[in-house]
Amino acid sequence: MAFGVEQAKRWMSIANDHIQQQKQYLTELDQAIGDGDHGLNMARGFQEVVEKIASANYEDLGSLFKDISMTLIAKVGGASGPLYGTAFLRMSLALAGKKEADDKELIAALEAALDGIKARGKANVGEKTMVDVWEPVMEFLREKESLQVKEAALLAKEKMEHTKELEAKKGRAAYLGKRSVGHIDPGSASSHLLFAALAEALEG
Amino acid sequence: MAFGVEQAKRWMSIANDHIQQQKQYLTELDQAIGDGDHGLNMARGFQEVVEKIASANYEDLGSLFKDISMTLIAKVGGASGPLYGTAFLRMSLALAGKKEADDKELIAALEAALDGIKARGKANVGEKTMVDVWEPVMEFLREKESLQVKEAALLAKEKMEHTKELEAKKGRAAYLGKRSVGHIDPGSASSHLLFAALAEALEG
Amino acid sequence: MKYVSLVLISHSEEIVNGLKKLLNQVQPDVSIAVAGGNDGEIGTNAFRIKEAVESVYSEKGVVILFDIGSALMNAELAMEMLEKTDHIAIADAPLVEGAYIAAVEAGLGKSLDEVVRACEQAKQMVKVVRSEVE
Amino acid sequence: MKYVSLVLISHSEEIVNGLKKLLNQVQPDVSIAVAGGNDGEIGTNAFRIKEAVESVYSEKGVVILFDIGSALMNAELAMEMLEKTDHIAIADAPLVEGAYIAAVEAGLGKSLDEVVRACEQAKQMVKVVRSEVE
Ligand SMILES: Nc1ncnc2c1ncn2[C@@H]1O[C@H](COP(=O)(O)OP(=O)(O)O)[C@@H](O)[C@H]1O
Ligand SMILES: Nc1ncnc2c1ncn2[C@@H]1O[C@H](COP(=O)(O)OP(=O)(O)O)[C@@H](O)[C@H]1O
Ligand SMILES: [Mg+2]
Ligand SMILES: [Mg+2]
Ligand SMILES: [Mg+2]
Ligand SMILES: [Mg+2]
Repeated sequence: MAFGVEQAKRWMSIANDHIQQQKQYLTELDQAIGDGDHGLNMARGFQEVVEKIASANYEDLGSLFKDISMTLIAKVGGASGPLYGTAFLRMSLALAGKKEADDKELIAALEAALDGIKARGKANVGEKTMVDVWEPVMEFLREKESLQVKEAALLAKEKMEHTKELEAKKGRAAYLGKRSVGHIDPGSASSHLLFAALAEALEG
Repeated sequence: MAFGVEQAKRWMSIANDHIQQQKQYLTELDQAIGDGDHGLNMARGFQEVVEKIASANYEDLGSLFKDISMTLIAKVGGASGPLYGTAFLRMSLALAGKKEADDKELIAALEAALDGIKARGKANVGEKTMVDVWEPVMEFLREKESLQVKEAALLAKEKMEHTKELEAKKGRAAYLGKRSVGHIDPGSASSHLLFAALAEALEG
Repeated sequence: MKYVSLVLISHSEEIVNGLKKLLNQVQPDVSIAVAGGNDGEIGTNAFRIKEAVESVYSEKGVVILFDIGSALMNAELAMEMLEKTDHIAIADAPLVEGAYIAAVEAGLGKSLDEVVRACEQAKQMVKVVRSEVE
Repeated sequence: MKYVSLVLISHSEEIVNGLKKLLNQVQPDVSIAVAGGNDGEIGTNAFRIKEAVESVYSEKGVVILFDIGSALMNAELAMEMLEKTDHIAIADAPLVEGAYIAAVEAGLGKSLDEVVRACEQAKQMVKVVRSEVE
């Protein structure tokens, strides 16, 4: 399966559609255990992303993901800004100079994205953050060595739902301690939307 | 020596004259070891005090000093606001119902004022605050049992100058630690002006 | 009232106005009053503090947080001017970080004592985790 | 530059604007830059933090103070985007209280390390002395 600039743009475009649709949902999740802006943050950031990349021509995947990263860093505002911003920045480094990425290369780039999220937020699995979606999904893809994106998206959904049972140890929700249990982590929900969009972009 | 409403008003009026004249000086002292507003704070507060009490008729010293206190609390803004505000509030309680105060009564009222300053600021002698003027002056008056205001004013001046050698342990200047040594404490300077004005009001 | 209320005192009106907005976003249900500045200038004012406390007072409790030294003197003076002070506590906590925790805890329905204790622990909070090279 | 500079980061523009005014009154000679909010909303922005640091940078040093968690992530991201980071430190200190001490210490001509150490001790500071009945 070839992943080039066109596929990447489609990924972002579908992700943005999902995020705009789920804006209220993401906000409600964040109202329960955060400050209620995650929907807004993501909607603002990804709207800018698709506008920014729509018209531009990209020679390689690296420069496309660089633009995505910079736009998110500039526009998102919340914790998810530097986190997703760093994720896409690491992807852009991993894909620099590449017009297309094969399965292995894209998986490596997504792996770099996860490393970026962990470096930025210093969170580990089990701390009720987006890492609780990214880490098991990447483990799965790493093992498969092929882009089984549909399965990855399903796993992302499952892991997102699993965050409900966790007590937050990082981010704003950590202030709630045990009272954060019983709620889905907003960043895990938006991460699930990103993996779902990737599946649609590549399968569609 | 009778101390009635007229004398008290004269005290405030002379004090205000001194403060307006020394506004720049008080500010410079505060610039060196604080935030540079003591001249402004005192000038604003005492200007309001004289305006407030000038036109009003007071049945007793208590109500006059109550007005002085409330005006300072409302207008001064800095630490000196609640400190002098509390001092005059305690005086007003000590002089409640009295049309005139004899030496002993006025000394007791000033003693109450010092207690108020100490209760409010929790400072002791040697910590480079207005207490370093008030406490020795009150010790002197307590011992004399008569209002030797000229001598009290001279002592206030001496004690004010002595604050130069002290290291601040209370108030903003305390943040400077040893670097506060070598500067006169602004609140000690304004306290000296109050005692000097009292001497003039009663001797003149 | 269901929740403990907050009073935020600062020498700067902007600081407490901004802080209030930040907390409202996190906890819209907790009542927050501010007393910042003095007559538009840098400073604090006991009467304004008193009014702020009265405006959010309930028997559930009020936590007062302040920025620096002389604000405390005016807060204590305000306390002496208030009629009821049973359910009012001045917290020994950093203004912004303490208020954040206080708002969260208050929003969980915690008691006055619990809110005070929690926000006073803001001091122990490690803000920057230093693992590797710094 | 003679003095260590300060960069103040908050989710609220008002908080850091007010804080800067408060510190300028105490230490007019210390350079202070702010990065508050994101596009006028509550949030932080790594690019604005980067610009703030650059605007007051000198080899004497820059101390960065921030309010809550995600501001730190953006501060660290800004650090990675900066060319020179040798003389820049992020302080583990309460924003308002730490910045006050940092401004005083910087104004005394202290080194970057000394300023950082001093303002990190803001945590140990007792704000409310509890002697008698509370
Ligand atoms: N330290 C961290 N590491 C990983 N993810 C984090 C961290 N802190 C927060 N997050 C993620 O960010 C999400 C919140 O994003 P958002 O609401 O946009 O930011 P903010 O909390 O600053 O308002 C959380 O649900 C969580 O998934
Ligand atoms: N805790 C205290 N006890 C007694 N006096 C104090 C205390 N703190 C400050 N002061 C006095 O107040 C003076 C400063 O007043 P001012 O400049 O008006 O207030 P601020 O420091 O709030 O700007 C100091 O010079 C000192 O004499
Ligand atoms: Mg949020
Ligand atoms: Mg937010
Ligand atoms: Mg002052
Ligand atoms: Mg002042």
